[in-house]
Amino acid sequence: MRYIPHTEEDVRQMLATIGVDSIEDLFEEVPDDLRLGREMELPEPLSESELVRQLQELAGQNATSSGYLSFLGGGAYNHFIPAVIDQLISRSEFYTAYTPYQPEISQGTLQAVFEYQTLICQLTGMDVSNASMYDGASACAEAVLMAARATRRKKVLLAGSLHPEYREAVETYCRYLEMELSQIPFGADGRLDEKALAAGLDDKTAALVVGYPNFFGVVEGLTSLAVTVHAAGALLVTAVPEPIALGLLKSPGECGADIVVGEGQSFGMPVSFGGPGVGFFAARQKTVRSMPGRLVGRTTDREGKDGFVLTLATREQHIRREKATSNICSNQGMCALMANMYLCLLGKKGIREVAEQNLAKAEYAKKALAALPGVALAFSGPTFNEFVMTVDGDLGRLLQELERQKVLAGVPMSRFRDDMPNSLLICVTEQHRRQDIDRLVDLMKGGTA
Amino acid sequence: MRYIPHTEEDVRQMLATIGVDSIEDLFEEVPDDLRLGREMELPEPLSESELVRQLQELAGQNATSSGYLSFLGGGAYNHFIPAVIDQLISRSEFYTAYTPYQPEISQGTLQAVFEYQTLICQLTGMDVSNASMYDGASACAEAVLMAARATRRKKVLLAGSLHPEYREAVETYCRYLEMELSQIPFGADGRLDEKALAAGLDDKTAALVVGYPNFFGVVEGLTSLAVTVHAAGALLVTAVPEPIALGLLKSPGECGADIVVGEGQSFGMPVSFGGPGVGFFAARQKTVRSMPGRLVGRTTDREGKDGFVLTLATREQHIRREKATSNICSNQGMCALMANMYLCLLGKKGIREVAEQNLAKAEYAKKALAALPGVALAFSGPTFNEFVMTVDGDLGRLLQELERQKVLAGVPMSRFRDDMPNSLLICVTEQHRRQDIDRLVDLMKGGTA
Amino acid sequence: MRPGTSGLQLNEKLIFDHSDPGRKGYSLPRLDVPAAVLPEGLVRAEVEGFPEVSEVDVVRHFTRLSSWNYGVDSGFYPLGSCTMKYNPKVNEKAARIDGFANCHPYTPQSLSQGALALMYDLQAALAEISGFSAVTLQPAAGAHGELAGMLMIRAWHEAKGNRRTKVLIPDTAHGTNPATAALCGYDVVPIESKGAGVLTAETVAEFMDDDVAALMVTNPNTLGLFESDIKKICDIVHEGGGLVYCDGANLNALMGIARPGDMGIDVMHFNLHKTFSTPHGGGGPGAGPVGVTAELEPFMPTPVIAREGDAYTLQFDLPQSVGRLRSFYGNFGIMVRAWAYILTMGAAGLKRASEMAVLNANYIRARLEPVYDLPHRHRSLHEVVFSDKDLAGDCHTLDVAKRLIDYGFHPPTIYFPLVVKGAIMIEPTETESMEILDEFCDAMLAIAEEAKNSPELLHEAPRLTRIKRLDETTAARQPCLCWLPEE
Amino acid sequence: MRPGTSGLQLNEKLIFDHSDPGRKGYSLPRLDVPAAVLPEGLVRAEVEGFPEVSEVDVVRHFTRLSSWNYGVDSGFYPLGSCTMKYNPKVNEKAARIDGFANCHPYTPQSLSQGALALMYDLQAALAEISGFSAVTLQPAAGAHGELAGMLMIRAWHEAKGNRRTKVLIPDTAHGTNPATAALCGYDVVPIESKGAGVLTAETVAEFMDDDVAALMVTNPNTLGLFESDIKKICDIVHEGGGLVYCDGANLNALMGIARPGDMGIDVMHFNLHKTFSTPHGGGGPGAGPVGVTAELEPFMPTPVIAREGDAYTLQFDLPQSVGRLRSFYGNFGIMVRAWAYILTMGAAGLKRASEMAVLNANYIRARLEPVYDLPHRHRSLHEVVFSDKDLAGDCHTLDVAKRLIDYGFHPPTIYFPLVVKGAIMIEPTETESMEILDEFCDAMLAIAEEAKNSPELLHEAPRLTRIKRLDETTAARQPCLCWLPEE
Ligand SMILES: Cc1ncc(COP(=O)(O)O)c(C=O)c1O
Ligand SMILES: Cc1ncc(COP(=O)(O)O)c(C=O)c1O
Repeated sequence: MRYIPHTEEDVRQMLATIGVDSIEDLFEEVPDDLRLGREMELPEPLSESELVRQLQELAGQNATSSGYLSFLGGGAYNHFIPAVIDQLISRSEFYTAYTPYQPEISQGTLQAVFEYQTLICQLTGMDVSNASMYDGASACAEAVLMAARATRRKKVLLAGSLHPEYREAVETYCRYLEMELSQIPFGADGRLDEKALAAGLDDKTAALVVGYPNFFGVVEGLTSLAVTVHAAGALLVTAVPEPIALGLLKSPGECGADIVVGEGQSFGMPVSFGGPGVGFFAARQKTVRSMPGRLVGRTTDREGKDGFVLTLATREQHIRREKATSNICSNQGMCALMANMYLCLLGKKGIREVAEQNLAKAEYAKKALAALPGVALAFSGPTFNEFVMTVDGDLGRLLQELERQKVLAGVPMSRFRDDMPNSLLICVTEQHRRQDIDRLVDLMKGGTA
Repeated sequence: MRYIPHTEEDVRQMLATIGVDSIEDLFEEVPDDLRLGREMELPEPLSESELVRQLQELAGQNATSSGYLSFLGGGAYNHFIPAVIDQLISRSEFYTAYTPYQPEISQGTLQAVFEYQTLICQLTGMDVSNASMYDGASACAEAVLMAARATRRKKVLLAGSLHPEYREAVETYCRYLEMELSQIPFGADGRLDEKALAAGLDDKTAALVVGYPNFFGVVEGLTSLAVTVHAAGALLVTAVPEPIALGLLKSPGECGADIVVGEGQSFGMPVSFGGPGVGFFAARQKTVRSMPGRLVGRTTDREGKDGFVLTLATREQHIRREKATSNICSNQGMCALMANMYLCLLGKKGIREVAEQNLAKAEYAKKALAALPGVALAFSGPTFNEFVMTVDGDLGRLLQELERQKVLAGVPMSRFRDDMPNSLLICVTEQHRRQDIDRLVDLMKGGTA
Repeated sequence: MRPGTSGLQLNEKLIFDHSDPGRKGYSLPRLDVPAAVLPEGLVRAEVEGFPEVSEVDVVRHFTRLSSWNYGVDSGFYPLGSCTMKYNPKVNEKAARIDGFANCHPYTPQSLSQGALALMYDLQAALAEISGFSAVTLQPAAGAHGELAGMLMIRAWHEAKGNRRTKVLIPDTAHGTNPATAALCGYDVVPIESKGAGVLTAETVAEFMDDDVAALMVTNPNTLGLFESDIKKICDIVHEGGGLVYCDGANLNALMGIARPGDMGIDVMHFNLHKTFSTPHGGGGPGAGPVGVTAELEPFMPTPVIAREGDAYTLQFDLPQSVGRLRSFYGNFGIMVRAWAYILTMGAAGLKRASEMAVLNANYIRARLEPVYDLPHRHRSLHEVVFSDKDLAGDCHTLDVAKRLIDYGFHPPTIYFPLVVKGAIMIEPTETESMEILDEFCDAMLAIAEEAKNSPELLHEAPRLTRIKRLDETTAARQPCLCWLPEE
Repeated sequence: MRPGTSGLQLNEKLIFDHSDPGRKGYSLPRLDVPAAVLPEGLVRAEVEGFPEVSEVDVVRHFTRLSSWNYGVDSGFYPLGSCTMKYNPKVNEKAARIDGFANCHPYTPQSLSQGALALMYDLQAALAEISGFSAVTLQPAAGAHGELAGMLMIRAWHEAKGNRRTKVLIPDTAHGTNPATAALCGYDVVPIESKGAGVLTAETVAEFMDDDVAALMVTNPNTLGLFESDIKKICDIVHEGGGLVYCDGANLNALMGIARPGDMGIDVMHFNLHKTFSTPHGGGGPGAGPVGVTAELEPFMPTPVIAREGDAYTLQFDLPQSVGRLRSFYGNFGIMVRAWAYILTMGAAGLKRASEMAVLNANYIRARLEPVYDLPHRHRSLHEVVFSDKDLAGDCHTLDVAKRLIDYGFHPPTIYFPLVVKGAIMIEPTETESMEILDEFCDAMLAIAEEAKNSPELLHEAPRLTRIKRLDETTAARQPCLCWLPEE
């Protein structure tokens, strides 16, 4: 077994040193009646070449953006990933290390996290960012809990246009914490209904959670929401499932958000059937001590040299146990590192340009599709790189027809809501060439005509 | 341009420091009439995503062992490559460094080469190995030149069964050096005709060059050849295009070879349309000072710590210039590193086992194919993982039919020799499963029936 | 020869300090559609502070940063409780196969059967390894798995109309256990371990009452000791109307030997980044699947991956489900790696892994016991916990840890579990050879000697690293968590 | 802050010293056919001395070894004549695409059109960049290209019945030039450069006679100077019945500016691992394509890649060919990388690369000229050569090189070209920023100061590396080139 170095001779010597006769003896504390007493029933072990072949066959059953023209989005996005990233994250000093508990031999991880925290702050317009959360949805749930802690209130309003999986995660996290969750409807423009919001807010409200862009791809009027929410003494939690948008959209911080969370997968990570990505989490300086997750801070060493450490650990489970701000321990460090690399490569100009390309391509597609007979834009609000189209006729049939043409036209909203049976969430990014979009338009024309 | 860091402001400052007004001024020594005066006509530059797409499309036009069942060999072999190798050679400290001229910051490369040299010596049964040559064929040519230097003789006998491309390389290298090359025929067993050898040898003969296994996959009787050759005061040069065989075959050193060269691609390198692989080159201790190529030796540093350096450089072009033992400068260092890793992973047991599997699979195929009507084994001598089959009827048509079935049945010998129009060199390795071989046999049966 | 020595290393500033306006590290295709604009008021200025660097700047930056780190591939990393085993390279390759890496989570199920099949098979394998009836793969890490598991326990109680408020947790437990219980709205009742290091059935019986919803136990526990009374303990809890949660972080001691599901445990999380060899990634991502008994199946997070005939499906309709804990289906890329590991090892290989992990820990114990204080004397399983009680020269666990760095080893986990003062928690894992264990033990013994004869070597350690001990107090008092342009 | 500092590094023995009988680092499928045996007498014993190690042993071994190296990704690597530019990562990815990496060289041409097309297009691009009529991609490196080129020159002479025996080579030339000429059976006639650093037409005219087959020139030459008389020089050689070979190692100075083919040169090799950004691989592999004028085309190595209609073909039938220099078609994997580079840069990008490479060299020159002796005062192109003449404290070029290591830089090429005593040959390439050049120049100036004030810092350098200066004399006197089990 190439992963286990023990020779029989080693085993003999080691047992002798320990002073037992057999491996069996080492397990003496495991009572006989708890022993398995048979071999586990698992597939026969494979050699490396057999393994690779088998996995390649399995993987071959999955449609990907290499074989299909895909317009799937809805929380996982197909953006270009520079080759540099995989090269650099493959450096084993990064990926085979763990949480940087020993700072003297973890400065690489630590400095990288510090930079990541900084980039997230710059992008979101916030003061502090943690080192990462599991994903956008769980980060959103943690944000709700933090808002409740910070305001000592228990009621939370969720925008009806919030990504449904984010909403569900919030519900799960809050299930037994005596929180009161309610949804605020959206209008015909796909934006939050501000009247309903005003009605929903009261002095028990801890926060409003709103997507930016929201699940329909629509860009909310964040600034005015912030004003309304703050007037009630509540916090504005902004959830950003597609942070490429922040290259172009006014930052949530600038708009007045109190906590900004989101999913960082767009920043250099493959979609990977939904994970791993990285949840980002940023807040205001004054609330830093109630933030969940790890934080890296800059300090100096004994010789006065700059260095980095994990800090403010008294918020965390390993110190605070049941009083911790969260139970999170392992996070998504490697993915945060990828986001760091991606954002460094793109930089100030690149993040802008890629956002502009996403917008331009999506607008091109939106216009062309909306012009088709039997196809209509579901919402009138401004969108970034996703939009919802409503199609006359049998959407399921149409999608299947397109699949046969190796096109994945979008995510059917029926997956998430019963009230939108004929709607499709279409995502267009910098990866789509004009001819790709034209192809979708042509096929949709054929299919709906 | 992401590979060029200069901003316009940098350029301005640098020009000022230099004391010139423009970039143009820096080229003042290039006479006007030599200036190109137009833009070069090259494809428009591509962004990284466009580049990847374009290259993937191009690569998609090539048949590979992933999409085809391939029995191609003949000097480039499809063996399994452990994933470890690509991970490790992707460490940029290895692949972005150059020749280890500065040993204090090149100990990684140097120690690795020392280990490679040792592994090659152990495998070939020789005393010294150099740090690598371009490939098996050019190493073979260098071996001929070295033999001529060592013996001060000018006549060289080449086995008729030597890989034709090795023979051609020898001819090219010798073209203007007043060497006399002649071929020794092979017998019905595919082995060197020892009578013809005896007749060809004289006191002007520097060396006999023989493949091991030879181009027909046949294993020569090296020991007896060595006796005959040495009796004439000549050297035995052994060329090993498929060194996996050395896991099982008596080492050339043990058989009496004086110089052993070969192609190391089988040791962890992809076939890569024929390159890069690595030429290995090993010889006897007494001739070390007339070897071509770089050598790494062990020594100690000022503090007595063990370390490694390039050594015996007085053989080389950068010191000896026209009197050097070779003109080689850059070699195939990274490929030698891959071979090193591969051989370490396989180790004593693995190199044996993989060789035995190659033999067993090839024998299985050989027997099954030879039993087909209209198919016959071309040579009766023992073979390793390749053999030549002669097929009744139109071989070209048969091969085309098999290609349509996504099978590449072998290398037609007609590519190399006019006298074997219906023969096919078939290579079977540990990568072929029994069912793969059975498939070939079935298709050949269908095709020749 | 000890591995640690000093050599050339390269300094590297923050990426922001490399920035030069106009420098570029990216490329984009030329825009082939008309540019578009958003309504005024929605658009930001350029991102203030974002770096402008070239590709080579980025490559050198992170290459240098990496050289300041120590990973499993650098050397021995006996970080207790974390199972820092070797991360096979073929698993990395597997996760990067196009069909896995680039398959969108909302791809129609008919076009993602390979991914679903892998998950289904992994679920089944984990169930077989652990003895549970069903497994969910959704949680992103161990603590996330704890949350899933404890929510299921609570949902089970709620479904029965139970209003229990307490969860029993031994004081040896990892901090995530109480934190998770709190997140489920429970009050935590710590059980003191009182010297023995293991729970006895009697102690549990004492604590058990009508208000106890569950016991959270770790087996083997964080002292590396098997809870031999586990079966009886589970019976007591069950009889008292509670359920038993097992923190499965230490499953690497038990594969093929004994199964938590067979011990009476109701719920357990796995750490794929520990037991199943997926890399720790400098902090993550991992994956924390959860196994449950048949009784708890109705409460699993949605969606559930199921098989219908030849097809694999995602099932969303589970009325009693605790709901989803995150988006999509979990850290799929980590699952691919774990599945590759299981396929490589097979049943016998996994058992051998546990055996050798236990052998290694006991070997270290045997070699260090004469010199380091061993507070608990039961047979160790996969890890061993010493204290710093017997150290001379006013040297403490932290000093030993730092001195180990100079010797070229990653330190063990220190000061955990909390029940051992100055704990030194050593988990070698099975991928280390006797040769390496000897190097490490020699270092530990030499350090104990140094503590006697030259304690300053410990107090001043590490001396070979580029950065020496850091001022953590100032870091926490005046936190600097973000680079600012003014700096 | 200078980059060089000291930090933790890990020792590592030879892989052979890790060996333990029975340990395994490989896996093979179970044999599914009957075992076979070879005739007795053909079979060896197991390979004596081969290591037996686990996968993790191998991974750590090479990971640690790598940490003792310095590459372009580590920092500035101004190794003159070697064009150590940044190696783009996407090129590495490109070469690993299945259709390139796993295409067998004997795949039927109809099934390898993608590979052939790439080679054809690369040939055409190199021809356009250099101004030659045709290009062969077969040579594996620069020296191999020289061999191909000089053989073609000789074949051309032979075809004409010329029996010329001499090749003129300036003393600034790289060692491969005379070595290659000798390999083609020529006598080498060195041309002394006599101070000026460039060849004059007059000098060449002096040397030219009926017995001269060719002049081998490097342009820009190894001093980084453009041979401004090149056109006249070529005319003189041509008129004298000879041909001109150009060593194209320094093409990085000229892309888009001037083309060797337009200067009258007949043959030139390219170094894809220099000008076209492919990695140097710790010594190789590179690739050394050769461009020739139409007159020399008949002599190209076989096979030639050609286009027939829409199809690309390998042509073997070239009766006057010098033959093949190696197996197959060259280092194809390197060609893929170079082609990726050319496609990325485009015409303007390549020109910009040359311009910035020249700007960088001149900037270094301007900054160091006040302190370091500059023997040749013509305008530099892509590199600049200083001498150690003005160094104080009995310090020499070697000392400066070693001291640069302590500062965190890879040293320049030293003691080459031979015409400059104590040459310090600095080639920055275009991928370095002004910021890095300044760091380097500051270091060089500081070192010159140190030579005055604390020369021991230079003599004892490097002090920060794990291994200090090595005993090269003993290494050569009593060569130990191979590990032996007895050791
Ligand atoms: C005993 C124990 N339980 C739980 C956890 C939490 O697991 P994770 O970090 O995967 O969330 C850990 C992690 O270190 C642990 O050691
Ligand atoms: C000027 C010059 N010519 C020729 C060569 C030989 O090239 P290669 O090493 O690719 O064989 C070199 C390599 O360093 C060189 O610098």
